[in-house]
Amino acid sequence: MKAQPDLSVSIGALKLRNPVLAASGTFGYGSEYGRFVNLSDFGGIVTKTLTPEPWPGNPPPRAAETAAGMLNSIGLQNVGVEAFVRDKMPYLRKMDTALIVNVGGGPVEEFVYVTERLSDCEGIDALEINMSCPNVSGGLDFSTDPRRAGELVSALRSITDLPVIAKLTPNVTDVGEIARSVEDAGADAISAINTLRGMAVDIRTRRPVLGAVTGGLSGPAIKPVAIAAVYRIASQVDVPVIGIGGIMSGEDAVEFLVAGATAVQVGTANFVEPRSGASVARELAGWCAASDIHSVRTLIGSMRIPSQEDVPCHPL
Amino acid sequence: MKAQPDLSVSIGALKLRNPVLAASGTFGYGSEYGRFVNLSDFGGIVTKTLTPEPWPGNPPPRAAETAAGMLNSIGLQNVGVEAFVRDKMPYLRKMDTALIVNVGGGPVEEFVYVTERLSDCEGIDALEINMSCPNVSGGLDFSTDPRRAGELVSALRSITDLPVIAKLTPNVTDVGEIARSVEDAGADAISAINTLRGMAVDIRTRRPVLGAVTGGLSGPAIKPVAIAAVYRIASQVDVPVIGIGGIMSGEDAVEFLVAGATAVQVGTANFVEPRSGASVARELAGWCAASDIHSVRTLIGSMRIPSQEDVPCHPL
Amino acid sequence: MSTIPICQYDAEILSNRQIGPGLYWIDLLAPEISRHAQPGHFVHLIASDVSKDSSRQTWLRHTPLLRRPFSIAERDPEKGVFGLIYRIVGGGTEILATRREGERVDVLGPLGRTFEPIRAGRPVIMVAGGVGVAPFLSLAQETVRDGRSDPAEMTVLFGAATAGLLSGEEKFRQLGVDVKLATDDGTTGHHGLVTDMLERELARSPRQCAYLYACGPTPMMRRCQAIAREAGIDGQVSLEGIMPCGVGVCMACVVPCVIPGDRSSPRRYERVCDTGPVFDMEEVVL
Amino acid sequence: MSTIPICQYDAEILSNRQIGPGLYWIDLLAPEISRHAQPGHFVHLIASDVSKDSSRQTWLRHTPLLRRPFSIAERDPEKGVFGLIYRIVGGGTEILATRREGERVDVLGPLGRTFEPIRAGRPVIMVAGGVGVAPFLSLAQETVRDGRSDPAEMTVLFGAATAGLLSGEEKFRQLGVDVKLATDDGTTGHHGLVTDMLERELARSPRQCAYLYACGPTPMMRRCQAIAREAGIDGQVSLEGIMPCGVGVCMACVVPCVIPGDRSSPRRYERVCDTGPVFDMEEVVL
Ligand SMILES: Cc1cc2nc3c(=O)[nH]c(=O)nc-3n(C[C@H](O)[C@H](O)[C@H](O)COP(=O)(O)OP(=O)(O)OC[C@H]3O[C@@H](n4cnc5c(N)ncnc54)[C@H](O)[C@@H]3O)c2cc1C
Ligand SMILES: Cc1cc2nc3c(=O)[nH]c(=O)nc-3n(C[C@H](O)[C@H](O)[C@H](O)COP(=O)(O)OP(=O)(O)OC[C@H]3O[C@@H](n4cnc5c(N)ncnc54)[C@H](O)[C@@H]3O)c2cc1C
Ligand SMILES: Cc1cc2nc3c(=O)[nH]c(=O)nc-3n(C[C@H](O)[C@H](O)[C@H](O)COP(=O)(O)O)c2cc1C
Ligand SMILES: Cc1cc2nc3c(=O)[nH]c(=O)nc-3n(C[C@H](O)[C@H](O)[C@H](O)COP(=O)(O)O)c2cc1C
Ligand code: FES
Ligand code: FES
Repeated sequence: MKAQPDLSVSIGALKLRNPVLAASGTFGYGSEYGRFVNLSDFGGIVTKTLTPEPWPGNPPPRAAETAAGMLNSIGLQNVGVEAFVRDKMPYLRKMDTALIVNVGGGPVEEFVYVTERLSDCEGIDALEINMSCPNVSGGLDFSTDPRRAGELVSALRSITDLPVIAKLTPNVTDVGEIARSVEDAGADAISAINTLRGMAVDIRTRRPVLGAVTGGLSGPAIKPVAIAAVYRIASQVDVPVIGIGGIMSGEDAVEFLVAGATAVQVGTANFVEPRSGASVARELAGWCAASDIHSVRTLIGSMRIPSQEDVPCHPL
Repeated sequence: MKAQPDLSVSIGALKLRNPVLAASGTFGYGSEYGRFVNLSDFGGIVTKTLTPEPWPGNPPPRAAETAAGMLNSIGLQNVGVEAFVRDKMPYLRKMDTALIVNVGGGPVEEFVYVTERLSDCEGIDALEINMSCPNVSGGLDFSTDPRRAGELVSALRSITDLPVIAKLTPNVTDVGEIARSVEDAGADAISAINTLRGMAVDIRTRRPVLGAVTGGLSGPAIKPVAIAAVYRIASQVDVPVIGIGGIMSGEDAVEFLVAGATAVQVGTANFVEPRSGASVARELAGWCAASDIHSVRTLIGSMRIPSQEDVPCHPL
Repeated sequence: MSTIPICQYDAEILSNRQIGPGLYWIDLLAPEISRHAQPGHFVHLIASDVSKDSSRQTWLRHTPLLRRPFSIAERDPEKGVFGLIYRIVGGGTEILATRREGERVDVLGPLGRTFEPIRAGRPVIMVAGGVGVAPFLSLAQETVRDGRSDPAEMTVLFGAATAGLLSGEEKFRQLGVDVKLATDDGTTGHHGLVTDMLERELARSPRQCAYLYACGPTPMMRRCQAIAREAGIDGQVSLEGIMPCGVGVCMACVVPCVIPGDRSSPRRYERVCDTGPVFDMEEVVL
Repeated sequence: MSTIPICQYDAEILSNRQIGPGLYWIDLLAPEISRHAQPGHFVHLIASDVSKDSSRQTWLRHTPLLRRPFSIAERDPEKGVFGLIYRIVGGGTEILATRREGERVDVLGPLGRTFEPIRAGRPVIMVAGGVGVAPFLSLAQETVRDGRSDPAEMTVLFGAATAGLLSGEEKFRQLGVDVKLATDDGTTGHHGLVTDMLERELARSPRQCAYLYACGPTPMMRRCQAIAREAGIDGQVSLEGIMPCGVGVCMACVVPCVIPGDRSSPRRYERVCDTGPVFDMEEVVL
């Protein structure tokens, strides 16, 4: 029998049992799926974006199914950082897996407020900064403008000892530029991607399907876009990249690792298969074993580009 | 029996029998599908992007299937404008449908060269400018920088009497900004979207699946992104918008029209169903008839956003 | 959040048959779900065949992508079986209708908040529109089975577009529950809206209804709210909502709610899958 | 571009059966395609059920999205039938294998450039790897049917991973064509590569081969090129390529080509679907 492959990876100071995390907004505050899913199957869990105050979110409908994907316009409905610390942390603290808390807000001060409140709080392993939620006005600005993205990360970097992970949007001309800027500002890692800007129209009523008109596209449909973004970011920065977008299987996870990711997050797939974390990690282990790979770390960024043939192709 | 709905639309001076066009690069030079598809079922046909000289394109593999979509990295392999005029135009001229010729190139001078050569050529109804091919180096620049996009369109607008349609990429922070700029520069219409930047990795060989590493994503997977882009562009400009991205059915076409498109192009669907032009137009007519719509023109931009309830939702 | 355990089952299809135009009944073997389910619970299932011994890519097995929610219409805890009634409206339900006996369906449940039980001496009316009848089949069956109330104290008002869509009706009669039918096209029963029937019913014998349940299209439920308010009757509605997760994590399925009785109180968005699908009639803004 | 008309058929499945491990044979009723097909032609088909009388959204019927190319392995122009041999490698072929007799498959064809015909007095060897045998079943069948050449002047060298994958072999024997087998695992025939067998064959009786055909995995065909070049024999290879359109419009399926005999001539990209799939052996750079 082959030895179990070593699945552990590090995101800076943060050690993960395996590289499969649950993505923010798709796993609530852990306890919901915790009722019937073994959370320790995950390398870690990223909780729903928190704002300083409870936030009502967008008008419904907030979701629509699309070809191999879904649109959502939740608009960051969340309990607010106080209720989170009071009501959700006791459960999350007992959970046997890494806890990454996702931080959001409108102006920089709100991010700062949430970050400060969480930095005091025992049991949190890292913060992920949602600079890219397309569903709140202004939310996009931070990760579409390299300067502002850098400013936000600097502001947070200086007030917490926790690892700071910047989560980027794909809805930009060059995600590599934003990545360089947040790395320079001190981000310990980069998560990519958040959802793609998308929309659907109900042709019967001639109304937008989503109450908020536009929303974010996720699921298998966006995987090729996510892989391209991860590859681009990994080519531009030295900090670890966490790949997100359309992952449903262990092979999908391998694809992200080979393209340059150090870990991955599973989002929409949780809705389809609440045990996706477990199955992706298990399939990843199985694939490594079958491919004689002793540590997933050897996969990271291992893509080889074949040299183009010496004789280029001439015009017809 | 109900009267046949009126499917005709105008893109500026260009009158179309119906709003369903074949998208550039997915319908060759007309003659290939013309062997067994009735071209007059289409409102018009957009031919493969032409460059001044024959162009060899990218190394294979050039395509890969993805969830509800495909990646391609053709890299504009084409016969060049001379051979096009000599060998392809005689066939195209006899075709009973509108002919839109797609123009490409590297530097502005190449676009100018192709445009001048085509402006002399009888039988062409409009030019579509591919400012957005993600598969040739530099190709993206024209439609990611509003200033350069405007310059290119101005240069071409001044040397031809044909309607000039600017085809935009979705791989930008704000496609609305580019749209405004090409409208100001004199574009008669705007086509959107070209493919999304994407990539896939063969995990067995750890090589990129495409010879060119990255490629463009098309098909039903990208429809929500395309609808959002069309809606955004239509809100920013007055010229007609031609919607493209993932259209497979008459209902998809209606969705684009309601979101603000005056016409649509069918791309990847041609590969799946070579008679997509006919079937989309037929289904569009059927849908209009069933919905008591006498002219498709009444659909254009007819989306209504319901007013948000007076009492906004308060925090929990 | 209910304390009933959520199970995920690879449930065997015991039967899957057409019972009306575009209308189907499916029986699934899932002992734990069937043991715990209460009237009002729903399940979240994968319509397509997702068996793992397949060389199809994971995403390809999962087309369409999301689970589909259906109310439990009947259960037999002894046999470990529960039944659903479903109408073909799109791709998911059409694929479900092609699934055969012996195949397996991935099903998650029981989910959601359940109905206020029916109690003896408190007569109720259940207003059902179309497949909205499903949870009332459960409610009537369980109530009679437990002997909690006399079948004579339950009235079902069941409306649909046409007679063929009133399937399920006979099950109430078997339980001794009175059913009054309404169809939009007049093919059977009252020719018109089921809510008109409700108004007539309340006008005729107001004492016959101490509590009102409603499940069906939104306009129907909105009308039921108004009628109940006017008549001063309490009640519950069972709502639908687009449900990516079905278990309260994604926040997609929300409905605006107010403090019951205070319609001008600040609204908050509540999850249909978790706080609902059953809500107090006066709590939700439809 | 061939002048044979391209047809699109909603072809009835006459039979679809397993003939080896993960290996299937399907017979399709499509009179016009079967009438016009020549050895080397392929068809482009939709694996999933796309019947229009369905409420599934168009994109959902088309999952996976693209057509799948398969070489015609046999045809009966009288009955209007042609047969394909296919191996399950992913989602498309797996779905095809679930399709049943009487159902319909949307098929486009015949497509591509065909083989140089076999002529009497010019003995040939066909080197087949795995399902690469398909076009040679056609080639041998048509040649014998037309009486263009003596079966004794044809030799098939047929290699696969294991004996079970050599299905089709018996059809050559029925035609009187000599087949020599090779398996990677030695379960039958020569234990090793089919190209080693080719070398041995040419060394033993060089006059027995005036023309060489090859179809199979790229390394096999590359080796055949080298062997033919060394032996000074002309020939053809039938290639694969990722084929979105299959009819020459998308430019995806290209292979680099040189002027035959001049390997240092400038390369150009030729479409496998349209200029090929059959190429002169010395024309393509593999
Ligand atoms: C709590 C609950 C209980 C339900 N019980 C029943 C039942 O007992 N019988 C029955 O026939 N139907 C029931 N429905 C509705 C049923 O879920 C939808 O008809 C079904 O999901 C449609 O799927 P589709 O793929 O056929 O349609 P499509 O229109 O192709 O579905 C597209 C997407 O929209 C969602 N969707 C479409 N219609 C509805 C709807 N009415 N409610 C919620 N989501 C929808 C689908 O789940 C899917 O994500 C219930 C819905 C909810 C929320
Ligand atoms: C001209 C031609 C003739 C062929 N004849 C046969 C035959 O007679 N019998 C047979 O079993 N196979 C044949 N093939 C290969 C066959 O087309 C693929 O095995 C099949 O498309 C795989 O589809 P899938 O969905 O099962 O696999 P997946 O791997 O899921 O397919 C994903 C995508 O890659 C493409 N693809 C995967 N493998 C190949 C391949 N080897 N060649 C081309 N495209 C591929 C698919 O078409 C699809 O677009 C032929 C290919 C070509 C080009
Ligand atoms: C319903 C839903 C809610 C989400 N909410 C958040 C959120 O609150 N914060 C955040 O950073 N990302 C959020 N996301 C984005 C996901 O974390 C993830 O980046 C995206 O969905 C792509 O991954 P996937 O394709 O695996 O779903 C949400 C996604 C979905 C589908
Ligand atoms: C194989 C392929 C080749 C393409 N070539 C071109 C091209 O030469 N010029 C161009 O402007 N767009 C080209 N496109 C983009 C399409 O015209 C269209 O914008 C895009 O595919 C989105 O539409 P779809 O989802 O309907 O395919 C190509 C697309 C594909 C799939
Ligand atoms: S469906 Fe996800 S919260 Fe209700
Ligand atoms: S498959 Fe499109 S050109 Fe060959």
